[in-house]
Amino acid sequence: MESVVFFVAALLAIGGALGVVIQRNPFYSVLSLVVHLIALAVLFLLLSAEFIAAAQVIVYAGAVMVLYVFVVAYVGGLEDPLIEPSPVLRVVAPLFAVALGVELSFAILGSGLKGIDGKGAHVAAGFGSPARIGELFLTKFLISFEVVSLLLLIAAVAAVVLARRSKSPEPDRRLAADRPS
Amino acid sequence: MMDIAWYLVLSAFIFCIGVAGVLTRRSPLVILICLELMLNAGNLALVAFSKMTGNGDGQIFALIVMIVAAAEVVVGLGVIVAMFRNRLPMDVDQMDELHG
Amino acid sequence: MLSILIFLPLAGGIAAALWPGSGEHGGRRAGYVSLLFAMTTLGFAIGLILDFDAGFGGISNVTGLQHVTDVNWIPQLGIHYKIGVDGLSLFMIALTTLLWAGATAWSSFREWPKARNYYLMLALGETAVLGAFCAQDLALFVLFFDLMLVPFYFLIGIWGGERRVEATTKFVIYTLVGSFLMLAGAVATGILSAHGGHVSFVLSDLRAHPLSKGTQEWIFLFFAAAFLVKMPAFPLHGWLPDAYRAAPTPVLVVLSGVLSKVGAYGFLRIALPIYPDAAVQFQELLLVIALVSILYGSVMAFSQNSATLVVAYSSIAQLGFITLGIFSLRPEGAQGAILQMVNHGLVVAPLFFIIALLAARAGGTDDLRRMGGLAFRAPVLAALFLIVALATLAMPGSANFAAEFLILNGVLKAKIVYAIVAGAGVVFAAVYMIRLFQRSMHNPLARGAESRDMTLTDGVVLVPVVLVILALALYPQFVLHRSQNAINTSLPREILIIR
Amino acid sequence: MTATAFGWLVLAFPLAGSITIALGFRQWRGRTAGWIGSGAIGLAFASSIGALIALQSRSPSQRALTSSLWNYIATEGVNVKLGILVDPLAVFMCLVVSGVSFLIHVYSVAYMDSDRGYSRYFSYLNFFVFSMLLLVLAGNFFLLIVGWAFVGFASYALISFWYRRRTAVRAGIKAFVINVVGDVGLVIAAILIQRDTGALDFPAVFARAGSVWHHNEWVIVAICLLILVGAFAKSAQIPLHTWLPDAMEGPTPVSALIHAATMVTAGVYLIARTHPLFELAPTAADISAAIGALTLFFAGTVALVVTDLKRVIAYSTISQIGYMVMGVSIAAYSAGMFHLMTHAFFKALMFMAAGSVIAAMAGTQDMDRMSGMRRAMPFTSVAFVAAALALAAFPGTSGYFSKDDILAFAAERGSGYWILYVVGTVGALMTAIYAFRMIFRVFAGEPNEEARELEHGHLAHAEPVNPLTGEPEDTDVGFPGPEHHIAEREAAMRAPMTLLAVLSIVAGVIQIPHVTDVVTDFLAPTFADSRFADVEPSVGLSVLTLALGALMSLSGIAIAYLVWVRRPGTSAQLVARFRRTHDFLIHKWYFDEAYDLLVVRPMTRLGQAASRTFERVVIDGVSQGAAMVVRAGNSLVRVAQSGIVRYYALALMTGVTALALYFLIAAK
Repeated sequence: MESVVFFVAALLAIGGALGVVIQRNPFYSVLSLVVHLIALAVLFLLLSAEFIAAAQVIVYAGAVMVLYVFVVAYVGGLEDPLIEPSPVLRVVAPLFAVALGVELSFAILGSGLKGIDGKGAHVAAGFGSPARIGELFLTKFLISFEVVSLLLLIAAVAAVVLARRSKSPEPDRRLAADRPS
Repeated sequence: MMDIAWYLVLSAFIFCIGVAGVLTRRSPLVILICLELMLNAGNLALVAFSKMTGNGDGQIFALIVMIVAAAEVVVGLGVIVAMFRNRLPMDVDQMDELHG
Repeated sequence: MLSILIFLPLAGGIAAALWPGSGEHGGRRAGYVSLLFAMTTLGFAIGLILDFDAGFGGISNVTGLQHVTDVNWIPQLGIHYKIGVDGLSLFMIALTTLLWAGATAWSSFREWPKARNYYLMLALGETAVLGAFCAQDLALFVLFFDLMLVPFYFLIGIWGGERRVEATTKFVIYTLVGSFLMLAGAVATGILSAHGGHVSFVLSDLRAHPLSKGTQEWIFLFFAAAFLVKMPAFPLHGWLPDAYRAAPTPVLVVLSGVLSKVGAYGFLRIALPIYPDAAVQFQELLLVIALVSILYGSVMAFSQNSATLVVAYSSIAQLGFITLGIFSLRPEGAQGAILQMVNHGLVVAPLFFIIALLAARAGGTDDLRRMGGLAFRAPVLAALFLIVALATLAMPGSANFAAEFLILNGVLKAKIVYAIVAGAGVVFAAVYMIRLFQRSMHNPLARGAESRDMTLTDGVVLVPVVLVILALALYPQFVLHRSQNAINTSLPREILIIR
Repeated sequence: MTATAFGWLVLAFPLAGSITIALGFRQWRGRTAGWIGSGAIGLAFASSIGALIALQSRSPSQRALTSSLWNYIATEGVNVKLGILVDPLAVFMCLVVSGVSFLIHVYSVAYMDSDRGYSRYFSYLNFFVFSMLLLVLAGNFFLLIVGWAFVGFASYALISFWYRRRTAVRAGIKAFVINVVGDVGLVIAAILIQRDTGALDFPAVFARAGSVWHHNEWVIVAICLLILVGAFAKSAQIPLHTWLPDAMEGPTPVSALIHAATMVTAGVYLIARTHPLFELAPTAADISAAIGALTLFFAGTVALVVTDLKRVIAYSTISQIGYMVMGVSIAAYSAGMFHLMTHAFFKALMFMAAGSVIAAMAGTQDMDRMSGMRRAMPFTSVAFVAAALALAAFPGTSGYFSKDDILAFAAERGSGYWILYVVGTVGALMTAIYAFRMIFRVFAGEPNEEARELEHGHLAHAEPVNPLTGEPEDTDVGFPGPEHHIAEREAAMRAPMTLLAVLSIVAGVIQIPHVTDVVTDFLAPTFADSRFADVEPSVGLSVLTLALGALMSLSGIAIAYLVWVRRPGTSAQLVARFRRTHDFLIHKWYFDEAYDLLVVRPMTRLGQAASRTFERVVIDGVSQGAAMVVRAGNSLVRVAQSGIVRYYALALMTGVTALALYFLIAAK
């Protein structure tokens, strides 16, 4: 049963990802991403990370994607020619992507890590629950937690500043007081 | 139940798709979305490892990545809106101020 | 206690940067805030001097360190946050705070673009320098030493004059190379002196476990390179002319008045105590470098037309004297060097201020050919300039002379030939300083130049420094008495007995 | 009060005067500053007399007193106190210095009256007196050097007092630099002394000298030669004399005080003060005596041809100091000091009189333009004649006894010292000739235009032009001032001149050989330790020397009379006949040219060459080399810097992929 769920979710995830890249219309790209994200949330559930799955759906597929949709709507459906004008990129980029994928797969499968061939450690019932995550955040990772909240604050301010209708920048005056030339 | 390795390979694939997207698309918006893909691939790997080791550190890490991604999206979209406001072309290739 | 001293300026800088108010007005206010903190720091330093226990003839407590703070900062690496003052650093701290107060005051009476950042950088510089002077841990010293580069990079690069970018680039390249060498040397010292045991960078620990002679030698050369660049000494002075010309006056004052001393101080604090064998080994080399610096700096100072460069090259010569005193490896030479460090800082600061004033009177150029006859309506300025110029050329009766007397004393006892050649440097100093004074103050009034006296605000900056010069001229023993104990403990006894 | 307390007072008054005048320079109106300065020096003179009385009340062996204020430098191996030494030699110098200074101050009060830098002048002048007194009262080598350098600075400041004259500025820098050369010599000597004896105080050094150094050992000879460098620089002896003639750029009272009466004799004082060292190093003493003789001859010859009035007197000063240096070097200490004193009197007087003449000529110093001032300036001419008589050692005047005292001593030393005797005698003849050459050319003959005007009560008033460069003078800063002051019209100038004229004539009576010998007896305690303390010229030698001196003096005056009064064309004929010699003399033996060629120009060239080549090629090369590497790398990178972000991303991916590949392969 689990493996069925996994394969369906995995296929959806890859499909969604491919959709993001291939769709010419950004709007469709965004929609593909939503599919992809929900598929990933399912995979998270399989990995007993309930809270992350929930966060993935709510934060990502919910809030962030809405943001994307709004921006796409605001900026307009700018169709992007799929035909890459730069021949180098057109040929080399997918090549590298594939090469990297192959390499990574080799690396993963050929690595000496014992754990990856198993189903993972047997975890207690509460593993990945909001309570557990919250406890970790407020004890072991308190500093990271604080730093990240600061980052969010800064990002929020930055977004406001960026999106504000900007005045003309002040001219850069450089005078060296009474320095002789 | 699937082996952890499957998750990891899946994560690698998604990551590569994201890379390909970043490299081939020219719309800043889509590039941003592709970056999301790559970050999510990383998240998947992190959660998989968390499951493998059996402690919650990987999940915390994944959460933080999500927050960072959110921050990045906010700023990135802000930049895009600003570009649009200033009537700049929605094409990263034409934004070459870094040209030395 | 000392930590407050070190970080007070930075606090002031941050306060100045965040102080409310906008535009020119805000910049002014930031300046006054910064000045207030700089003055407080100066007050702290004066308190430090008054509080200092000089001891008697080297029989006070063993290390001579006072106001020690020792926190095991990064235990994994053996790095301590250990700071303290002794006779070596006491007057360096005083000099730093005094000149920084002067430079801040000078700045706060003038308009600066991006004033908040300017004061922040200036204050950061003071913190870094004070940290370097107080540090009693090699890693901490290196940290502060390198931290100095940051504010000065911006200070010259942003608020500099013409050709500031080139100047900054040169400055950074030279100093960075030195810093990297020093970093490598410091790490090697810490690790090698542990002999496989627990690593510690605390200076007293490093002294207790000396390195083998061969190791000392290359590490010593690394450190010497860093210090000589900072001073700068003869072959490593390439950054000096450009940086001095580009730096804004207050920055120039602290750059030449204080930063150059960090190098010399480093020799006394780090190089001699920790690498005594190497110091003896390379004594001759350093003496030659010092001597060539003296002669070369003098000859160059003599032939420059830019007043700034005259003083810049004279600094090379003066720092040469200091090096000479240090590497006489005799207590009187080293004491002379300490006194001369203080003196040089004290004279070079007003000199650069005065040159700025002169340039303002000569139509904005520091070209000596376009100055002349400026003394006429500026008797006070001329008198101050004269006092400072005479002190610079080590007029007997000034503390500078007392210092040179001690330095020559030490050198003559160590290597007689060097002392006699250095005597020529004294004559050259008279030539270029009197030339500087006469070309600007005397002679017929130059075209386009205007003779007017300095303002009250200039006086507020200049007069206290000149008063300190005069006070030290009357009683140099004030410094010598307090530094004697430190010299005796800092200079390894074994070096002194070899001679 | 003790003698040392008076010693400190001697120092305190001029210093206080200088500071008071300097700080209140905006307040002083009219001649206030001048009177403050004069008063300060007068008090210093009174204190000197106090010191003299206090000292004479002690027994002769107890007449060297020390006193110190605080530790100046005290550290490992060095101990310098701020201390003075009051002994007969110091008091003698104090009396001469403060006394003559006082008179010249009073003279200056009137002479400098219309100068714009009046307060500055008196501040400097008081500072000079302070420095000079510090020099003579110093109790150790360090303080001596301090005073030594201070007087050098004061001299510099006063030479370039009219600082907008290029010539004055140049003369000032020259004087200063040569004096610093001397300072450095002295400093190194002091350090060597400190190294060997471990002391710098005079009494301690002299007490240990005999046990530390062997007789005529090279170290002590070197020390003495270094001391001589200092002494010669200050006393304008060959080869460091070139600054003194140029120093005449300063105001005339300055020339009188610093460059005739006091400072330039400091070298003589120094040799006398350090006589225990020189007696340990006879070689150095002999060199010194020989140079003194050479200098007196050289300066005498030049004084015969120079036409600038003040420069003639300047060369005369060099020549007379040559006598003194010779004297103290051959151990004729009291004779040398006595000559120092009488010279101070008559040379100061001569400069004062010359100043009056120059004022009457509206600043012109050239003797070619002077003539027949006798009737226009009766007082000045009398004073000048009195000074010239003493200078020419006219029998009975002060200079007669003092100079012949030195020569007699040289004769008494015998053997090689006879050469000095001969040179000194020839020098005496030349002295008489040039002294009266001035008299005859300036005061005798037909009155010139200025003199005639002055006879009618009009003081000449000319547009001031620098005679050396032809530049118009900047009268803003004083020179030569809108008005001039001559002795005939100023009581403040006449009074000191009268006093000095009397002293010039009669002061010799205190030291008539074998009759009075006051100076010798007074100074005896200081020189009691000398090996030559008992050497005294025999009566026969003294009489012989006095007779020969009188002959030389009278014949010199006669020759001058013949050449410049009886047959006025003679000098021109002589010049034409001996053109070569004249050129040589008028160029002052080409000393200045030699220095310029050997020292100044190479230095300048070296500096310029260094900044052109070395600085640019090597130093900048290093950094520019670094910059070039960076720039080359930069241009390479520029190609890659397309600015297209996706290419960067591609490059990044390439790197990552390659790295991953490498790890895969490396992991086999």
